[in-house]
Amino acid sequence: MAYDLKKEVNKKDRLAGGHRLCAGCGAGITVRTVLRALKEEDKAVVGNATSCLEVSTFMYPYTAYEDSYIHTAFENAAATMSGVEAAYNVLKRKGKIQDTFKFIVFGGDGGTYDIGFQSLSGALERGHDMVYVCYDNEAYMNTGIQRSSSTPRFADATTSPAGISLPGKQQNKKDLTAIVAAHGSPYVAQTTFLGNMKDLHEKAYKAIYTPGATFLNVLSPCPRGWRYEAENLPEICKLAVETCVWPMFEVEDGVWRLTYEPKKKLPVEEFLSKQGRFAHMFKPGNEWTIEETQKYVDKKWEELLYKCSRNA
Amino acid sequence: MYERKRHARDINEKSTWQELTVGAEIYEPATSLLVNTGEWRVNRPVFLEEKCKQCMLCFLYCPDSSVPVKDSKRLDFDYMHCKGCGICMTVCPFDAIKMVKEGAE
Amino acid sequence: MIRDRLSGNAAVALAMKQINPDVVGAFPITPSTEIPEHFSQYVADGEVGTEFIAVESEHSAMSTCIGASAAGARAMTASSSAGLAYMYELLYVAASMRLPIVMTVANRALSGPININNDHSDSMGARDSGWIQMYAETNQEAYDNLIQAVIISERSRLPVMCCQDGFITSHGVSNIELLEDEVVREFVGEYEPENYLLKHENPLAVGPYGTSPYYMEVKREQAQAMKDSMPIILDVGRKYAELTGRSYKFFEEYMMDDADVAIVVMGSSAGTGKEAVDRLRAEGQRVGLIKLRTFRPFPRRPLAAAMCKVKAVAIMDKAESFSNSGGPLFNEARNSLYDLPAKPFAINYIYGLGGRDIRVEDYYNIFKELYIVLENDDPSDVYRYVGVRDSRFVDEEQRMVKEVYRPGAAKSYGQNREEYEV
Amino acid sequence: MSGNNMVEFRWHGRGGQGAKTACMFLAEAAFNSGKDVQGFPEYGPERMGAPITAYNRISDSVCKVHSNIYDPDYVVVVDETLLKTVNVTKGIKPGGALIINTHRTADEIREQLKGVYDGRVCTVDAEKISVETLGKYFPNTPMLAAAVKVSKVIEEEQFIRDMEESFRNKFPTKPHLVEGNMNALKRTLKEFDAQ
Repeated sequence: MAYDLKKEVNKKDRLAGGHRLCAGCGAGITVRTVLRALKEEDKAVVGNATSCLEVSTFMYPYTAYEDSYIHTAFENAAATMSGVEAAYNVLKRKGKIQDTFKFIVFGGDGGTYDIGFQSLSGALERGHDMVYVCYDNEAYMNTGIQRSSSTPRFADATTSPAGISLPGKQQNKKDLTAIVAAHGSPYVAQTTFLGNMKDLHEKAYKAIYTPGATFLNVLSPCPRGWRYEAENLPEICKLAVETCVWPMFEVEDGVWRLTYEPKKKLPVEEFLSKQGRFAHMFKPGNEWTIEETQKYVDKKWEELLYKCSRNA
Repeated sequence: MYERKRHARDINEKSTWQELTVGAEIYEPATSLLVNTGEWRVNRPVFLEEKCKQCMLCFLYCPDSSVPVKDSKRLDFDYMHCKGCGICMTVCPFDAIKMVKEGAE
Repeated sequence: MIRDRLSGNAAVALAMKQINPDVVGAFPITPSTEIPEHFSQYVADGEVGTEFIAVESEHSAMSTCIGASAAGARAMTASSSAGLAYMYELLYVAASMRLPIVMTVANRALSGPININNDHSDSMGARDSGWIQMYAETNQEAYDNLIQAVIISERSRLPVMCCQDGFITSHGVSNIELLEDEVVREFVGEYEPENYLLKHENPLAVGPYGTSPYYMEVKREQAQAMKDSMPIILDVGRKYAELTGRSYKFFEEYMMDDADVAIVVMGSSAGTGKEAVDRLRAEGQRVGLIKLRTFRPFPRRPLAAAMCKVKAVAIMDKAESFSNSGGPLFNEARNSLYDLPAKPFAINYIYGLGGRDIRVEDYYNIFKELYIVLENDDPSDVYRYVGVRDSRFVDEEQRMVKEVYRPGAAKSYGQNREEYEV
Repeated sequence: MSGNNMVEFRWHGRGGQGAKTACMFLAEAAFNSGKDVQGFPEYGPERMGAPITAYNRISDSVCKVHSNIYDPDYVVVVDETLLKTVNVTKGIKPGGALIINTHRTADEIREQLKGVYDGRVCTVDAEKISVETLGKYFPNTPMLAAAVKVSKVIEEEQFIRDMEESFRNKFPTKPHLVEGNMNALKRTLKEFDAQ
């Protein structure tokens, strides 16, 4: 499936305008791009964990979706879609429906890394034919930027504030993509917005059309929570990738593969310095926090290179 | 018997409980298009067609699906839904989009 | 009609097999565990066309049922106690989405302390979640209610909880009359929702954010659905009676025609109460019993009508609500009596918590107390317990209240302000 | 308490000995003979080896009562060591009987229960019978047969026919167990003296 941008852009947008996401919200870009990877002839049911995305894209009586949509609660999006997928299988068997449906769940890091983790793990283990997409903006943005297990170490969040004795969050980010891969899911990938979206598009297509429970972790910047000017989103994403803070890779049937390798790995400051949530790290006396972050990013990057080399 | 409304366009904050859809369901697509989020805009993107090379990055990065495309060519902005975030301006390699204060010419 | 003997769980699982739902999502919990066990065997043996989802928790069990039901499938589940409690959040969601999910419950006490035996604290905790609730006295009723629930649920667009008493009927084997599979399949028919996620003609979006200008209207509409389910329940009961000869309404009146004193009770304990009524009637006492079947919708007016001639009534709660004002059934049943021109005395008895047995003798004692209330023309303390060891009055058997007259307020109660102070 | 023509049984055994199974078999057999029945164990978190109680109500009319049984017509004790720890004879009706699995004689049991219970005692050497017929210690089948013989709630010929059916259903793949259990059943009915 080659990525033919000229063709893709002619597809009808499956996420309509008029939703109430913040100006410049990364979630909107994630949803549009993932749904664009659907074949035009296929129908979809979009599932959603309670989140910014949910309260913004379906505020009665206004749905932003071209496709069917279901939201039930915060912690159970994967289980809810498991039921939809099971219904599809039986109704198809009974000949009650002819259309081909694809099942795509969107959850934030709160609904995916944290409160929805049990439900996600259960659905992955049962292997329902669906895609779970985490739009990861590294904190509970919907309720006002509280820390999540996805929030990186030292980030300033409203429940892990930078103070006189503590420089922001004390724990490192949970490596959810690796945890999902450990479930033995047939396709797991990590990505964000880069260049002409080829990487995200192709991963979304593979995730949607690989049978079984697949997973996409998409870094989706939040201008309000990360404290940068909304228009700088493309640069923030690029720096996350070029510093290896957010590596782009995929795990296909247990085979790990880098999908983008920076020509020259940039120092983490490049990424951190552009965001208010890390501002305190640049105050005199806090140099060690940047060193620690660099060490951790290097370690995780080496781990990833090792995993990928083993399959080469 | 009271008439139940079937379309989002007929449902508003004056609708009675008898008129709302059962279970707060909506059974038509993309009703959010009825909402004018263009009102949120402080800065407004201006499309300079002559500079545009149709690379489509503005279309791809728009969170509000406000860059209409026809036959692989982008058209002028959908100002009813564009919130003026400015991402299209920064992502454009050809300076084909400039941001101006809303209301300014 | 097939004559058989089954445990309540086996009967319910068999009813599920006969209904042959599209999706069952369930997680085992005592004492309802046998239901998913039996049902997954039906699946393994190819006796049903159901997608059985063995989820990782009750929370996910209800979530899968909601997803499946919204998608256009007939969805069912089973649970008890803590499992039901773990579902609470989603019970409200299912009801507000107006999804016809049917759940069979083997009632069990809630922790703590942890206890696996029967009382109604689990489903009573869910009484305001917007689900229709039906309670069964016997295995037969558990079976009959579940089959009717499918249609009641789909016609009213409300989820239905079919309760039976954990272990007492769920594990007790007794006689039962079963319908043939085809008869049940024809009775429940096919589920044909108007809109569903997988519909070809149009998409469906469910579970919106409801802003204040809409939320209250949505709730009012939901409240109407519960009112409107009353005639549906009666109609389905009538049709079921034509099929089986067993008729079902909101409650059963037992020897109520000329009853001076009566008992209102739900579930298996009603049978024990009927035995007490039989024996006291044989001694010439005019006693009766009302067995409530539907707690939601609560049949306020019919129940008041049924009690309009009695002089004193004991309302039995197999659940505490720690309200300082009696159990949930007491508060709703007594509320029904308020509209009567001649109100009977209404006394609450909390009984049977965590599997505490209630015997025919306990009912004798309760009737005795009702007569004393009439004699004294004084309800005294209306919030009472039966079958609890109480240092103030225990007899040698250490289980029954000896001192039947409860020293409480005098007749003057309510006439001077001080009476209210405590 | 029991209504007209109702016969009530209380079973005492230890978890794992099959007292509950025997109770369920009795319900099934009585059901097959056209009775209205109840068979229910008392449930708790007890595990293997702990004392357990199970109950039967058998009647020609509907069994309405859903409480436990406090004054049974018959008490069946599957494990005689329970005599020391559980008040098994509590509430036995006049004219009822204690049916107990033991090597000892009825007189020896009466001696042990002096002052506690002076009613009818029927003894069965269920261990001997089950070991000789099943090759293993499964006391529940002989005790079931004894319960039927003493109480006469079911006509014996029919009881034998029904149980063969029931055992076939319980052990579909183990015909030797069906045969062994049937031998245990018949032998108890033949040898056991209901006194």
